[in-house]
Amino acid sequence: MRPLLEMRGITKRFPGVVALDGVDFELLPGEVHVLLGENGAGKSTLIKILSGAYRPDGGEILMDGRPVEIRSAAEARRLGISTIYQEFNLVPQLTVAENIHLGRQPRRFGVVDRGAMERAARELLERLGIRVDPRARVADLGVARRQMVEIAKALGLRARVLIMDEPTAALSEREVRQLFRIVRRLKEEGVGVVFISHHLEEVAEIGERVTVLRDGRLVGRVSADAGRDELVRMMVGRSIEEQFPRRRTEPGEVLLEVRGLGRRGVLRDVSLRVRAGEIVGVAGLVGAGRTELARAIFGLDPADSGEVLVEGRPLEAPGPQEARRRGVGFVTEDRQGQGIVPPLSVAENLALASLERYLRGRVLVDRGRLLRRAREIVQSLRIRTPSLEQEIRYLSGGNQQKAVIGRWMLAGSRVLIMDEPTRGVDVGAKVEIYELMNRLTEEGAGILMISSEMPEVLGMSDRVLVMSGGRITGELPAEEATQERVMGLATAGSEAAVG
Amino acid sequence: MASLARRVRPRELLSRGGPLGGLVLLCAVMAVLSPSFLTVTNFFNVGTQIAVILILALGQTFVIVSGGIDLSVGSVLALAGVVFGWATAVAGLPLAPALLLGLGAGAAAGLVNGLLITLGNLPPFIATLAMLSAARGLALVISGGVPLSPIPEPVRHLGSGDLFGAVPLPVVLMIAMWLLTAAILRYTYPGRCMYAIGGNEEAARLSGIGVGRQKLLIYTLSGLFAGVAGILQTARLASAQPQAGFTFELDAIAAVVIGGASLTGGVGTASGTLIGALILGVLRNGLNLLNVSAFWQQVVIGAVIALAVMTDTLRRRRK
Amino acid sequence: MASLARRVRPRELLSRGGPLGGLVLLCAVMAVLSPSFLTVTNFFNVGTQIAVILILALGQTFVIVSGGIDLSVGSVLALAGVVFGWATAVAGLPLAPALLLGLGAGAAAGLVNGLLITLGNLPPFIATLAMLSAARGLALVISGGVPLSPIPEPVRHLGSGDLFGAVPLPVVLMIAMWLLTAAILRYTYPGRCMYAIGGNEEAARLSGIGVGRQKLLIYTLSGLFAGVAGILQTARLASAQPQAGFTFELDAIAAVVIGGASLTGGVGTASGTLIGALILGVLRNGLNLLNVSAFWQQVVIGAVIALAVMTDTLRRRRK
Amino acid sequence: GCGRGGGGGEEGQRTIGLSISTLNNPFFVTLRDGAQRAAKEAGVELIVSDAQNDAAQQQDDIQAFITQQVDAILVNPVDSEAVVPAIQAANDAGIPVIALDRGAAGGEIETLIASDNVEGGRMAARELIRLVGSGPVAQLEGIPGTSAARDRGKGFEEVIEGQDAVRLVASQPANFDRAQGLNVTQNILQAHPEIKGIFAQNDEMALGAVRALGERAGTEVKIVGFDAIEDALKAIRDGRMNATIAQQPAKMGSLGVRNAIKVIEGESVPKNIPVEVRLVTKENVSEFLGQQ
Ligand SMILES: Nc1ncnc2c1ncn2[C@@H]1O[C@H](COP(=O)(O)OP(=O)(O)OP(=O)(O)O)[C@@H](O)[C@H]1O
Ligand SMILES: Nc1ncnc2c1ncn2[C@@H]1O[C@H](COP(=O)(O)OP(=O)(O)OP(=O)(O)O)[C@@H](O)[C@H]1O
Ligand SMILES: [Mg+2]
Ligand SMILES: [Mg+2]
Repeated sequence: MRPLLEMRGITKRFPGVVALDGVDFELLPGEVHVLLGENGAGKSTLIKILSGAYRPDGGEILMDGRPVEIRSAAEARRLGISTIYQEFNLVPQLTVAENIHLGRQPRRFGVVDRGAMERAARELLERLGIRVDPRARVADLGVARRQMVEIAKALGLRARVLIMDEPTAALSEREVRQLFRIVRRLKEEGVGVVFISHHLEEVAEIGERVTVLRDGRLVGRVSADAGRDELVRMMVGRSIEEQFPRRRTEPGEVLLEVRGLGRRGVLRDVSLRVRAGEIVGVAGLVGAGRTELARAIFGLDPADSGEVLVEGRPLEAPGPQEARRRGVGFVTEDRQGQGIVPPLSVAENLALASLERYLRGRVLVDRGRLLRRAREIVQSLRIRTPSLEQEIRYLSGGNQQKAVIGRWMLAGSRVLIMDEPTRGVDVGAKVEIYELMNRLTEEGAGILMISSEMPEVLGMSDRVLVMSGGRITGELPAEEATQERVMGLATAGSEAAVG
Repeated sequence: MASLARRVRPRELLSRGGPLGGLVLLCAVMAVLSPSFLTVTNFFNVGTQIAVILILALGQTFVIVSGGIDLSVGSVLALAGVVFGWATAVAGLPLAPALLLGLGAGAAAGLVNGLLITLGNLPPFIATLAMLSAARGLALVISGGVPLSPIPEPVRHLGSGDLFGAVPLPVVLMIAMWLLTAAILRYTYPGRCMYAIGGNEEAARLSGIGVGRQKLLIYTLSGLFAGVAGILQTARLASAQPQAGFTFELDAIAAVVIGGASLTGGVGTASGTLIGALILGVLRNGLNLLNVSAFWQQVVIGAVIALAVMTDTLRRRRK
Repeated sequence: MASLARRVRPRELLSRGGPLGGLVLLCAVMAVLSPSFLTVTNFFNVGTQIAVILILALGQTFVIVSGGIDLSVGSVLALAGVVFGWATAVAGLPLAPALLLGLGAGAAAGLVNGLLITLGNLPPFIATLAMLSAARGLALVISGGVPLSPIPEPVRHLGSGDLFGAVPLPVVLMIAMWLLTAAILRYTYPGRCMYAIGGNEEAARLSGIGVGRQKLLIYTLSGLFAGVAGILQTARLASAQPQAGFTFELDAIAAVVIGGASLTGGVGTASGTLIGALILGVLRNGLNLLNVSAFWQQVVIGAVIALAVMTDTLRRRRK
Repeated sequence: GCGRGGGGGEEGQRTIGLSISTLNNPFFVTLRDGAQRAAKEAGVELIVSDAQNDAAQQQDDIQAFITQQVDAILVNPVDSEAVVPAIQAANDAGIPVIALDRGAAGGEIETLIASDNVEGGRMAARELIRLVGSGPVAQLEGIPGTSAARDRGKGFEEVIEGQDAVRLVASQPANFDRAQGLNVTQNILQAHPEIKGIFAQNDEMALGAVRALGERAGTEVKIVGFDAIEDALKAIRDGRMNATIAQQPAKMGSLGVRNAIKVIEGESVPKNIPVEVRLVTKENVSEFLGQQ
């Protein structure tokens, strides 16, 4: 079969980094070709060259055997290449329908036909089984729903080549199933799919072949059923023995206690405790209210009822400042919007929550001490960055995530609320983050971990809380938590709440 | 589509379309304080007085919605007026080509702004600041620093005539431009692109929108609107003045922002801009009616602008 | 820390710190065209001439780095000057309390801006636009619309005296304020918060930074700097004028933006602002030396601003 | 430099610097033209700079003259007091300074060539009273805080307050701008439709008032302006305005240059050279028309 698409000797340099170094890639019609690699390996860069976002410094691209130049996103579209980007490319102020049709709104006599646009969007969303109102503003949607809109936007194009850069990172089990059903249907229609994911179990399930990148170079190409261990070895250059290396510690005193927290329309009577040395997982479907819970605990959204206690004392003036001072940290799920400060350096981003801890006198920041600590964190988290002074926006997604976690370590938080802590993080780094969580709990910290990744919840939690419709519908000790029981609790009554 | 329009409009006016609450409050206070305020003639007075600023502000709305800023509108107004005045009063051209030249000068200045921003890669603030200076200079050079007249009767009529013996023509023109702006923003492809570019330029680009071309169009439109405002100003004053529109850019931007648009882009409506211009216009009109002393006027204007917009923000927050 | 500072500074100056290339080019051209340009006295002339604008622009840098804008600086300059002038010339207070009152008026105006933005929830553009009008009005009211004098000799000396018989005092003050600004931005907690808030306000808030309190501080600082500029302007003119600083806000913002700061926040340096102010100052000085006609000056200023910034953008892109 | 390049060859050519407050106003353009004409006749070089109504800019302009070592400086101050340090600097450099139109509060000035704005305001008031007879009138003020606005307003109000037939019922700022003159007049008429006359502190605003009044301008409502700019003179000729105060800016400019040459050549000049203020009405308007 002739490849639908070929890339030969692609090279791309950024200031201080060679992101891609002579990489070859090919895609057959009807194939799902998985791109694997650690954070910063160059996967997104490669596909951005395909989608017209970047111009390569060297190499060539062929479609149907003919060389093509992809100078802009519009050109990529004309060639039938459609992309789901890793970092969302939606316009928050516009509606879902308009985002889906962005740049190709249906027009009648030069006038945008909103009716037709909304009908088409509604049809598309229904066909994909996505429950989002086409007239909702994207700004009002949570991360998961945005991801689904992004998917709908790409699928609306009827492309020959579909690129998916970590489409499952923000989705929970059910949405992933739904997405895979769609991908299989596209495959049958002869669409070639480039699929990027850090979830290795998805590789064999959906993919045909796997291309592995490391440090911008091609490591090799294998069949998708090569097995997890083999793939990991190719990606990280060593084998990773244990995927979820949770080391239990004896729980100590209660660090975080939530009593009857309620917030109209989103949370109902939520109570929980996190002890020192404990990881408490929070599972649930998209829209279960987990993020809302985290925000309410951290004092970002005012609660209507209930209270939050840290080390036995209630938070007096709920809000991030008080929470931080009391040793509570919050790693948000929306890394771009609420996590990183794009124009600032890695060091500055790491220091963001601890500036007050590194003061000389009352106002001078002791940059020396701060930078030494920041360097330690960068090393211990293995954040890949050319220097501490690199602007964080140029780091790969996974490395940005590590920096955001590192921020709270630098701030010395004892209670960490982590909302999707390993979203978009590669296998190697994931294990490093898990090790980090182990280390933190061993040092007496308590972690509240919200995750849509079932294996992660089951593998890393000491206790699992399951949420549905803004309530905690059940609590399972680690030994009793199985996928079936968690899913059972997660779907209990969720229909009513999400509707 | 009709049903959609019905659904969207009142909501837009009330919540996104700007501080209607502030305007209503302001009008109520004025009506109580001055018996002359709530009359038909005064209503049209205010309309005539804001016409020029509103037309500038409507052009500015395109720019601000798309995440940019156009500081040059006041100067471009003067340039367009002077080019028109020169063409008709000095070069003796007939009306139509003179008008075309004037409007063309406005659009050309806007196009240059757009080129500086897209090809020259300048921030809009810098590009249009440069044009603010250059267009004013050109207006002075072309006019020799003096007002140009006579202005042909049809144009003078535009400044002082009325429709059905009641509605002043500047008000008619202003309403036409407002409807045009609303239609462009809401229903056309370039209009929707403005929101997309202002909301997330990268996303717009990656969605295949020709961002550069759209920006050229956006700034050209703003220049063209400034040209229309320049002709109208010339018509009202019956002479083309090189110093016309001095510091009008601030009023125009203020009208857009008071009307609820955000300088970070992606938000803003034609109705909001209208309300913003009305707040400024009613305020100045009212202060004149009340004969507030020159010094205190400025204090009051400042306080009322803050209050008018705050009313709205608070109202919206309470909801 | 020392090693870091050494590593950062030249890069900052060259690539982030603004269009140094444009400035160098501009100076080179001027030096060739006018023999009077490259002299020590002219160098200090330019310095004296930009001192007021630069001090305003430095205060503005805090605001712009934090993602805001302060339109009121020109009016606050006048207010501070007039309050000082009133205190010394009318109320007959001794120098120190009069100075404190003047600077205090500037800081208070800035604080009100901050309160309108944080508590009043107004966009910075609106809040400071309101202050632009109100502070000017207050300056007129306090002064009764007339320039206030005499200004005490020590202050007049600040405007016209020099250090070691060579360096004009306005230049000394300006350099001191520049160093202070650089230190605040680079080494202090509030300074680092400005970058964080401007870069991503939400992330800053979630990291436990008291965004509201910092904003109050930021606008108060800008007001205070405007106060210093007001005293200096009064010193230079030997009278406190209610009309002082009219439209200076545009120059101040322009200096910051020409210096490489972004109006979307998170980017900007004190050195960049200095370079921006120098470009504007050298340009005006040079045009005077060359005796370019008043009308054409504005055209040339526009063209050179665009070119100066473009030089830098192109150079950076090529790298 | 190129400004002096031409003069550099001819040894001994005089150079005079003229710092004008603003060229955004035809009045000062006329003043400059008068000065340029006189300079040409006398064969001296005249360097003009425009301070754009900015007192600080004017200091810079004068500083530039000093750097260029001109032989004399003509200054039309943006503000009387603000200009003092610059004049002192010129004094220090030994360059004689002559003030035009507006005086300086300090420093050494060879002579002040100016018309009296307060007297002009009084003259305008007397004419408006004569025209209106009795009834309410309004005033359009210039930019608050400027000396022209202050002095003209002072003279006008002084005379109006000294009698009972004509009352000043509204006085509002229109910032010396024609468009604002138009808007503010409309608004004043709204509140006081019975207005019989308007005094505008400059002709630009007066012409705005003319536009606002339409047919009623000059007939039902009398309009008195200030400055006697070309457009105002035409309006008076056509009966749409009734009077203005002529300041003879061209004369001011030429007197400035002539006296500067006298000073350079060591002749003495009087401390004050008054340029008479003249009332322009329909009767004598032809004298002024085209003269500029
Ligand atoms: N615009 C840019 N400027 C500078 N460096 C960049 C830029 N974009 C990416 N890089 C760098 O290029 C390398 C490859 O990044 P890329 O985003 O392709 O990684 P990735 O494989 O997609 O990682 P992840 O799994 O974390 O998404 C990284 O070192 C990254 O820091
Ligand atoms: N910004 C918002 N405005 C309005 N409603 C919201 C917003 N964010 C979330 N919601 C709604 O609140 C409910 C809870 O959403 P939340 O994001 O907390 O769910 P979650 O369990 O964290 O799911 P996810 O996996 O998406 O993070 C959902 O019904 C969601 O639609
Ligand atoms: Mg990636
Ligand atoms: Mg969530």
